[in-house]
Amino acid sequence: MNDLVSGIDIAFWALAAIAVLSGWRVFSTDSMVRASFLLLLSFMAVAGIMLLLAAPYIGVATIFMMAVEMMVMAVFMVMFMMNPAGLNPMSMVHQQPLAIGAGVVAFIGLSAAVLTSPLPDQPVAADHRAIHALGIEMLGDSMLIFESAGVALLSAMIGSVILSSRSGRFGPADPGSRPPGLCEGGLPAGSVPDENKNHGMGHGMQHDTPNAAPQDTHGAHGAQGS
Amino acid sequence: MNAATAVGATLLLMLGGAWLVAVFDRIAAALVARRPVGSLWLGPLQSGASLLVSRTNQTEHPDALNWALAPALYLVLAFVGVALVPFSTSGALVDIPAGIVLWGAVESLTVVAVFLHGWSANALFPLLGAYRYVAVGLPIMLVSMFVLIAAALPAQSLALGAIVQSQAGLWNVVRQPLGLPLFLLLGLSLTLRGPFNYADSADLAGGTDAERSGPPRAVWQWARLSMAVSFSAMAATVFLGGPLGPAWGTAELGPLWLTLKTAVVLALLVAASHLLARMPPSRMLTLLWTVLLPLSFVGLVAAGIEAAP
Amino acid sequence: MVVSNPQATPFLGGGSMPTHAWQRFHARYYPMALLFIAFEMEMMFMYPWAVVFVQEGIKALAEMGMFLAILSVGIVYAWREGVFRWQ
Amino acid sequence: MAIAWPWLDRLAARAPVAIFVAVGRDAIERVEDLSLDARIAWVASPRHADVLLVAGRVRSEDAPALRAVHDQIPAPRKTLWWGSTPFQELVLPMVLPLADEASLPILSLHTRVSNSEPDWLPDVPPNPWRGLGPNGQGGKDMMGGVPYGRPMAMTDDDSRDGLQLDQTTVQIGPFLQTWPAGLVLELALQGDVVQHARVVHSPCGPTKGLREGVSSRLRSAARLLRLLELGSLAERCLRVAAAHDRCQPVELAALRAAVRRSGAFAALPAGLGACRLDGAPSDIRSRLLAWLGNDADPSKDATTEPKPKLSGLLTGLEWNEAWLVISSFTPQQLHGMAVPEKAPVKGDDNTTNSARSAMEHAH
Repeated sequence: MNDLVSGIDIAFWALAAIAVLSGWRVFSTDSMVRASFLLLLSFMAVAGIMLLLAAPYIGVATIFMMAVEMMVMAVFMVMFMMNPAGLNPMSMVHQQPLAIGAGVVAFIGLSAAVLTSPLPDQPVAADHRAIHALGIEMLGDSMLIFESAGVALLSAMIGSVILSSRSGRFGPADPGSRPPGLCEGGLPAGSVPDENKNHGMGHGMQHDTPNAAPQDTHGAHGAQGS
Repeated sequence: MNAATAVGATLLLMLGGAWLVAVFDRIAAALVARRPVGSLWLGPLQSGASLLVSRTNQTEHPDALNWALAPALYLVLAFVGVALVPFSTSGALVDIPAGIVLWGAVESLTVVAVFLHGWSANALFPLLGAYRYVAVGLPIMLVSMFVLIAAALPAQSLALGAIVQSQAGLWNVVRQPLGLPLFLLLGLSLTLRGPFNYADSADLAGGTDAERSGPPRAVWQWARLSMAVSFSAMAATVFLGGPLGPAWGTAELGPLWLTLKTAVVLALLVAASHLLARMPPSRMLTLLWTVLLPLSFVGLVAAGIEAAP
Repeated sequence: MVVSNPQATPFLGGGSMPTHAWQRFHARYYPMALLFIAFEMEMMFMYPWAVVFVQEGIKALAEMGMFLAILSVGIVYAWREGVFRWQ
Repeated sequence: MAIAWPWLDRLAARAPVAIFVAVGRDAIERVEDLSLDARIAWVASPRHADVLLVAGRVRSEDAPALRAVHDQIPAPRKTLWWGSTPFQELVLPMVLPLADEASLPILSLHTRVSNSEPDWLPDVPPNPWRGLGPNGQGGKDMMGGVPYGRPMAMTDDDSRDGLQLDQTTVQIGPFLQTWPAGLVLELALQGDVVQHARVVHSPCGPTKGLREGVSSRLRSAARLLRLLELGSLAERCLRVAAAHDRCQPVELAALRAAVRRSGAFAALPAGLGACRLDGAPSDIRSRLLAWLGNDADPSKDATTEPKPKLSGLLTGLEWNEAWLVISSFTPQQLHGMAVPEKAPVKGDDNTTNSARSAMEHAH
């Protein structure tokens, strides 16, 4: 290990460069899908660095987790963002003073953590069983943390179901619901399901359907809130 | 083992394996349709060649980078998967202590590759295929994770080499009878086949593949076949004892045993994809979450009780 | 590589659509996707646990039971709310 | 981009010829029999094809669609007119009567060294558009304009979960595999759920003078099975049907058992496409079962009961379910069900409206 530059060093710098570059590209692309998967690329480079640090489980698990999470994030970003594919040019950065401030603070904090914490100077023993040690830890001192994480995730599951599903045991969830206003106390952002159940006011189009073909009411309009 | 030889051997294996899957496909199709097989040995090569010589298509304003990269990503994932498999009792091309977790990462990145393949075309049929695949491809991964964790219990390790060693007495296919059938479903999903072909299906005129032609389509189809090889080698390793052979064989025969077992899993995979009907995605979601996932819980508990000291 | 405009038009069986296919796509499985993320997080704890299962014996078995019970509660609840189908 | 090595060309020349078929009037049985030829591969997308086969007479209203699918075949492409009339402007088109066998002409077309056919449509973008700004990118604002020639979809109501996300209006058909020949549907889609359906052109209708028999019912079953990803089993159905046409004895019970073993009935949701048909309630499962049955002729053509409307059956269904429902009717049954419906009045349709206003912005 006395070489000036070892293969590990090259790999580290290459991965670090990929992580930073793709992280920067996340905010300079127009497409939500590209942004999601560029972030994934950034995480994967970080995971590669963890593998170099002899943390195989954390490294591989990062790739695994981030792949599915960025996949789900892409689905949701495309669902709810205007111009999701970046067909028109737009900016991905908002609230710039606040964001710059937060970025600088985070950078200083993390740098301080790196500089002040005692870093190990001995290489990990070749026969060290990191995953085994992690398992023992989870069944030992960290058992409580582990189990409370389980309960916390259960409440996350229930919360996400409550918030996202329209159907339920007690019928549709939207009668009486009202989308939030565009400004404080202002008009709702979308349409109120109870009023004007015939057609959407999606983007301020006026509708009249004098001549619409008679539809078999298999639920096209009938399923709207009563 | 010399790294260059190993890479070359893997490449040859993937080419040969993909050809074998295509041959199996032809046999299965002929058997099910009750007709003569026709050009069996050269047929896959001819079809592949006709894809290679046809011209590449371009859709209206695609996401050009991802449109070009998605087939390559799928292919690379198939190669990573097969590189994890220990071909002899001495080890694999990529021998890391978290082997089955890395395989899980291959599974999840496959969902990303198929999604990008469908998304990037900017066309309706590929787009519908991509979204539908994500719906089914994600939960089926949970099933496979439970199945693989069950296999890791007796091995006391996440490394595939250790999982092979733990089967010296009894193969996991017997010890954990729910494992292989559930894992095969994942294989159908990873390779976009038969009952789990939600991405490249007939009701979307080929789905994510509908707008493809020429060499990129050849790469995509090769990747599908290669992924079948990769998955089957993984299934043979985790459930059929991998390179372990009968008592009278020597350790040098390991790669041969693994190849034979991989071919058996491949045959099962191909048979399932020609014999079983695919249900609408909504129905499949219900089945996955309410039947198959609880079934994998049961498998894990049974494996835990069996492995407990 | 440039292809002509009519050749680049997306295939719809001879039909057409006036807009781009890219859109705010109404994925019909969004509650399931959220549930899946929570599930996936919990699974990540199970891998190291599997390694020490045999060594720790009954304690590990009990912990797994608890874990699977928590996951099952999540599934049963979501199933009762009708999440596992196209919304 | 394509690879050009002589030995690769020779290998490729021995592969089955990939044909995309535009099925016109009274030709579907001929095409299905042709597809059983091992030297020919009937592909689902023109992108995968070398040859366009125009089988049977194509109505004048389907001519633009025919031009479109022709141009979607990658070069080098060729066309065979099989029982159909070529367009006026074509020079030396290859024409064949529907009564002749088409396989050899297709093979000869494929091997003949020739230049590719030119496009049949003018090479213009869907909307005139010029890039904006210094980089020549996109349209106006976030959602406006016609970036790269097309507007973006706009939000509308949803019938299932009430989330107002983008709705796209799309015309599907008439030239798709396992699709009733000639049927053109206009679907308003949110995600993959049909919000409204409208029949633009009705299907070509059943072959005149042909009564619904064992053979035609098996062919309908084959189309449905193909949608269930049971392509090989569908081929077996077609083979049995072709054998029946040649007056050979056929064994239906074994076929029925094979379909049952595949789980096709379990895969189809019960009650999907439920309607009253020929005086009896039926759904997709019962219709498939009847097609594989031995009954002489279950359909009584004397019923005066009005037929259900196809567009009504499709509304609210997911894409795959909708296509399964369309394929669960024989051409005879579909005949009265899918009659052209009037387009909604201009201005009612969100998408076209926004597209038009976007066009105005662009100029």
